[in-house]
Amino acid sequence: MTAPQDETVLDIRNVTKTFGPVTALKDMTLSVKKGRVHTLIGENGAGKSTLMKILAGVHPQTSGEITFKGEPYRPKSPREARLSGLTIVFQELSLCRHMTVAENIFATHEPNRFGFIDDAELVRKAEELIEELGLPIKARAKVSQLSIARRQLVEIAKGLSYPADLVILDEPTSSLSESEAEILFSLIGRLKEKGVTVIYISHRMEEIMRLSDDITVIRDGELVGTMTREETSIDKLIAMMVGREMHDIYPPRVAPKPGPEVEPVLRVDGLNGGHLFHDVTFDARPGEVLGFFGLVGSGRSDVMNALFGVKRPEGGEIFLDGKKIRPRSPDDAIRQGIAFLTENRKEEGLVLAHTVERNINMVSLGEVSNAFGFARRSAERRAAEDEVARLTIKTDTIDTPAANLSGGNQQKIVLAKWLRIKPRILILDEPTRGVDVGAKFEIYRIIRQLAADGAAILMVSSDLPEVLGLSDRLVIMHDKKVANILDGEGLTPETVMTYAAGMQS
Amino acid sequence: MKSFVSKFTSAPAVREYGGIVASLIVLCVVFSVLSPRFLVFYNLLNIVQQVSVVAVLAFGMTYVILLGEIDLSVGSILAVAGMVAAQCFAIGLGFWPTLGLTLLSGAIMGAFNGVLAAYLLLPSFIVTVATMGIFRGLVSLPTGGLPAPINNDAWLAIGAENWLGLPIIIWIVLALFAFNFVLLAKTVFGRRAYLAGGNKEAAVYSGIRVKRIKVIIFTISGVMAAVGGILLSSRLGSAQTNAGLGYELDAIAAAVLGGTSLAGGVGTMVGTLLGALIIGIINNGMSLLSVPYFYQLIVKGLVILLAVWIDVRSKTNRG
Amino acid sequence: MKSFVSKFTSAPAVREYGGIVASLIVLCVVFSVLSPRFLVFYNLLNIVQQVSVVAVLAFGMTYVILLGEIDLSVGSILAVAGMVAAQCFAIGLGFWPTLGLTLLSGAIMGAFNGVLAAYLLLPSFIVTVATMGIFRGLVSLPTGGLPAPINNDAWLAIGAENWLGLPIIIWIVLALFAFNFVLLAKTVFGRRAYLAGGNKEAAVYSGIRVKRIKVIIFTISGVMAAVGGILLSSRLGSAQTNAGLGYELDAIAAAVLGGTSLAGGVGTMVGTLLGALIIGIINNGMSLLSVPYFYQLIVKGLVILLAVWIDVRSKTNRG
Amino acid sequence: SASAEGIGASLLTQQHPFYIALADAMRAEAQAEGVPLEIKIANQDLNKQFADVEDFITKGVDVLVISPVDSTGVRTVIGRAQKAGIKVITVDVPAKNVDVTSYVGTDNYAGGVKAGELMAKMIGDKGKVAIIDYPMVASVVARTDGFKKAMESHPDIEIVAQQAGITRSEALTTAQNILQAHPDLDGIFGFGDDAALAAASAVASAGLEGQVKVIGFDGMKEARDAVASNPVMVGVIAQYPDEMGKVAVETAVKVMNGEEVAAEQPIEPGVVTKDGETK
Ligand SMILES: Nc1ncnc2c1ncn2[C@@H]1O[C@H](COP(=O)(O)OP(=O)(O)OP(=O)(O)O)[C@@H](O)[C@H]1O
Ligand SMILES: Nc1ncnc2c1ncn2[C@@H]1O[C@H](COP(=O)(O)OP(=O)(O)OP(=O)(O)O)[C@@H](O)[C@H]1O
Ligand SMILES: [Mg+2]
Ligand SMILES: [Mg+2]
Repeated sequence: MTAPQDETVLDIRNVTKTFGPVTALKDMTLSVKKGRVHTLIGENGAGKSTLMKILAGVHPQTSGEITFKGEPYRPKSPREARLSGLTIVFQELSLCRHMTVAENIFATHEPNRFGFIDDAELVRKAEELIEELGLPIKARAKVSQLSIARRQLVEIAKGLSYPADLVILDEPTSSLSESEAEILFSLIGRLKEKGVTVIYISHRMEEIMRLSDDITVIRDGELVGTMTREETSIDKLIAMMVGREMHDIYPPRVAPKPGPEVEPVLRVDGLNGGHLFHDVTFDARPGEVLGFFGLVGSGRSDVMNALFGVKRPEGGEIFLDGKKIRPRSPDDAIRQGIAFLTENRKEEGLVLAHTVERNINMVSLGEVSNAFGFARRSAERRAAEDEVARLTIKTDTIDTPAANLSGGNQQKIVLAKWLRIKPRILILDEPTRGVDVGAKFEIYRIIRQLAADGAAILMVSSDLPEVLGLSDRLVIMHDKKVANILDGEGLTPETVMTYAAGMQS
Repeated sequence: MKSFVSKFTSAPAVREYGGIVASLIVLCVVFSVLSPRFLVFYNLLNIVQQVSVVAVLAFGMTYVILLGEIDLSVGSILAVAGMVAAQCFAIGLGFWPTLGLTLLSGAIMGAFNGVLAAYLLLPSFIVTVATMGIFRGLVSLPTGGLPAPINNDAWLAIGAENWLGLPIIIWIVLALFAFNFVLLAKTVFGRRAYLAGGNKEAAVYSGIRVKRIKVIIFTISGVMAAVGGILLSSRLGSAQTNAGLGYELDAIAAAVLGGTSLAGGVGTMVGTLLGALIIGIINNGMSLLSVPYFYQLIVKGLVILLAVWIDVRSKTNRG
Repeated sequence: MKSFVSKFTSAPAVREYGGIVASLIVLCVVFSVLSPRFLVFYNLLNIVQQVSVVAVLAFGMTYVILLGEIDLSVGSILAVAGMVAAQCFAIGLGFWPTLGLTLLSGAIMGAFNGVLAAYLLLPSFIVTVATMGIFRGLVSLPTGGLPAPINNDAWLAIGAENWLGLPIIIWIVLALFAFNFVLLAKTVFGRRAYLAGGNKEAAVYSGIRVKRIKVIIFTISGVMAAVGGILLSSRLGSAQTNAGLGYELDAIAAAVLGGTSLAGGVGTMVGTLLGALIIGIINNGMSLLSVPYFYQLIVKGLVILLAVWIDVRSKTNRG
Repeated sequence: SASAEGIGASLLTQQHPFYIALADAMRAEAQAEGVPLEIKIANQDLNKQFADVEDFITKGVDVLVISPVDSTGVRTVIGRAQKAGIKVITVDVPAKNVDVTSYVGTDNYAGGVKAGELMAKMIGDKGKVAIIDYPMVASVVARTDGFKKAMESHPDIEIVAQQAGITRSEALTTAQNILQAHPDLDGIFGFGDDAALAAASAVASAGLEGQVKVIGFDGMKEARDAVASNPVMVGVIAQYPDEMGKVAVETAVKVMNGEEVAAEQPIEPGVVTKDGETK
């Protein structure tokens, strides 16, 4: 059924990659066997994506040899890599927003005759592929209208639309909830059956243990070791990754959970967002972590956007400390003490071309300037350095452009910028997207600490273990409505999933 | 009735061009009321002919803007192309060789822009501001700044004669419109241009050869500018060294009025044609009404503002 | 020695401006060798004075481009401001009221652009192409297109007299440079402008009032253009209706040569000043060398290409 | 002065045949006289003209020949040149509010009057005429003023349109639109050769050859040829840039040699019709 177990399809020998003074990969050696799922894990900035980009022809390696299907391999462009039979789903989404799903999927191999595109055929093929993959997206939808999760699905469809011998998936599930991830897992299973090799990158330990045949751990650009799944365990992997033992990744509570007697700081009553969400009612108490769970497209992000004044709700009321508020803009919401880490860090979170320091101080410029509006250089730098240390952001210096950081470290910058303003209500939409286990623990600890200091935390996440591990109470959304609000203690994944899937009301 | 209207206004074409078509109609109505001579067949032909050069430049500009770039040198390329034609005739070449060399000169100048922008990574604004000057200097070299007369009858016929009842110029504009429309909307090349303009990085990562596309697109823009030079020189019967001065702004304005986004990734040939027509109609209408020159400048500006405003509003209202 | 050089070339200032400073030095050396009159104190003052108007416009343009926008109307605003001054003097106002009204006129025109771009969501290219025409029409209304003389002695002194051994114009340019440098590089407002230009959406989500910033920035650009109008009208002793025609391109070119990115988010006042100096030096040097007019156009274009190429290369080589 | 840098000339434009002919004549005369001459082009931008003159001052020329972009505006820089010991001669366009050594130029107002009289004669003293003008240039304004002044003495002629048409292609569009708006037009006066030639082609393509007469101004070769061969083009007011350039340089040489020169040296425009040229 599968190919012989020991046939090596990809052989990476002593590959080193430097970006100016930064060494992203050091003497990396790795061999991938045909027809197997080979997972790479490592902390944020370990060099996983860099290695994949070398394979995909985005960057050339500084030194070292690669052999692919028995031939020396050094692609000069992504095009060449694709033509050699390698396809990649990039970690950072790379779709054209103005174009439709179908056009994006077939960006480089549109059905055509003498160069003329057959649009009907294009849509048909895209629908066929979407259908085959079982994805909840419409072929004719414009990408700009899709949520991040759906865009990730499009990205996957695009990557899998080429016939390839080697498929690279760089954190494909980072913003997917379990049910969508399930679709991907079965796809990977089918690829394996066809003898296709998969390189898989993820920070989610459970899925890694489920999917992988072989696992390679990378730390600081260097190989730590490769083993088969059978030889290892989550705890062992984490220890290899972060260099120390970690037992519980959900840190203990610092303060007791606020009971129902505590006056809510935020009350949302019958909020209505047109076709985006209806009749959303919940409240949040100071000191509480209020989780939001739902399937992709259940309306969670749109509710948060409304609270933050991005899109004005069509009906319903929002109360802050019992006083009615109508946030007109993010600026307005921020002044009321609301902070919002969005799910789309690249478009809504970061100024990629600007330095780490500028990004961290983006919201809190008032704090690092004097009364006359002049920026205080030393205060700016100190603030940035503090955050880099606190969140263990891996960066060369604080003057490095955010674009040069790894995905997980970029996510930490966005979190850092909101932590600077000490919000009363902190909305987190997929806060640990692409963040490694060690850093997740750190972020969870900070969330707990903020709550203990009296903030209310609204945490939207598609990572069910995370939601269950952290929430004091849990709002479950289904089909643009609140399906139920449950106490966080003692919840099972099964209960939550039944509500989220709308099977119980 | 109501359902018909709502069906009509929700059709994709209306959604896309509703605003600009509305502006166009408003303009036509206003000018027809103010001047009985506006809505006369002969005058409508006039408008199309008068706007033909800008329209052709704007076709080329549409690709360039779509790619998130800009080409300020088209006015100068146009002038050089006219001068190339005049010099070809002066040394005794016939119609077809002259036509070929003229178009080739446009292609070379456009490709020069494209190579500098794509392979030397220079910003296209600076490249084309520089070549705008360089080409404008070149055009004056053969005659020392004097206009060069063109006496080839076939050439002059382009700008003066009719074919099947319509001026040849109009046929040329229509043919180029059809060509560019198909190239942009229906071919693989066009699709790649949209992708490269919408998200350059994504296009590169997907294996699209963005640099090549950039060179091709600047070359197309150069060729279109050369066609503009052919039309203008045949209309005027001579190659002027200051031909096409400032036309780049009209061409860009036509494309942007027609909905092409300077950020790249968005735009259509239909929109550009409509944008060019708006500019032509404003100029012609005010001229028919004998609006004094300075007031023409003011009114033209205000009408352009109004037209984009209607367009932007009609787009944002629908979400 | 070697370590000194490598230390020097890795300093942030060199990394940022090395390319353009290199171009500047090359140009100066070439012109000094070719013309003994180039590196003369009086001539250097000449260069700064000649480039002063473009430099001042370019200061304003830097903010605009930084925001990812463009302002094509600065040349026309400059002309209107000059005419406002001439008319103020004509009705008998004194120096200070005239100065105030002139600057105010620039601020109003700039704010008009800004409001249309920010609140009506019209693309700034189209807005300022339109207002370029509108303002150019307005400037001609008081005199019917003819220039208006200015006879106020204090006003004329700005363009003609010295202070502490340097022409007043140069002091003004230096003062404006210092002001804009500080505003952009050292204040919260400047930080916000960079952020808004670097990623508008992220800026909005971070509570930055991008629309307000846009209006302020277009207003600054308008005021800078008005200052340009003051300098020019005082230098020329009259308000010309075609004053500043085409200066917008020089101003944009100066900013872009100085490293400001038309995509927004990147740029500095120091770079813009250097860019303006390059343009001034090219013009002055060729004029001293008696290069014939058409060749000047060509050489200027080539030199600009060379200068950006050196700059781009020096930037990509380091990473 | 003794530095013998010769003559510096700052001309309005290089985009116009008149100025090209003027520049050529100046060069030829300078060569004949054996004096250095350098010509700079202001491109109709007073600021550029200022910069050019400043560069001449830096170089230390003996005589400045200038065709001002703006008659009044140019006075300060002329003053600056004179303060530096440079003698100034204006050519084609006079300078106001400042005394120069000499002015050599066409009387544009008189030319405009001549054009008006010629138009009246050609269309039989009655009918509708239009003007294509360039309202930002003082010398052109003088021409159209002269033309309109002449029309005052012909009450049966009505000026139905006056519109700008600066380049040849703009003038073509303007002429087409004027003809569209006034199909019963009898004559068009173009402020320059380009405007007139463009008007003539517009008349031809509108099929109004028998009806509309066109008169131009400048009288460069292309326009003279058109007067000879094209029935629509009935006349052109001729300027004599070659003579103007020659006189200007001659005057400059005299000034350098310390000779006296006349303060005004007007060059009377001529009238070219199908019957020949009258001065
Ligand atoms: N273009 C670049 N310029 C400079 N440094 C870079 C560049 N790209 C990556 N790096 C650096 O290389 C290192 C490895 O980054 P990489 O993206 O490979 O990490 P990763 O393992 O994929 O992390 P994550 O889990 O966060 O995605 C990081 O320190 C990063 O800052
Ligand atoms: N069926 C759909 N088709 C197209 N776009 C949709 C659909 N449902 C939602 N969207 C768009 O996707 C964006 C985010 O959706 P929403 O907030 O509903 O998702 P969510 O519950 O946050 O889930 P996730 O963020 O995990 O995708 C919104 O802008 C919304 O308009
Ligand atoms: Mg990565
Ligand atoms: Mg979401």
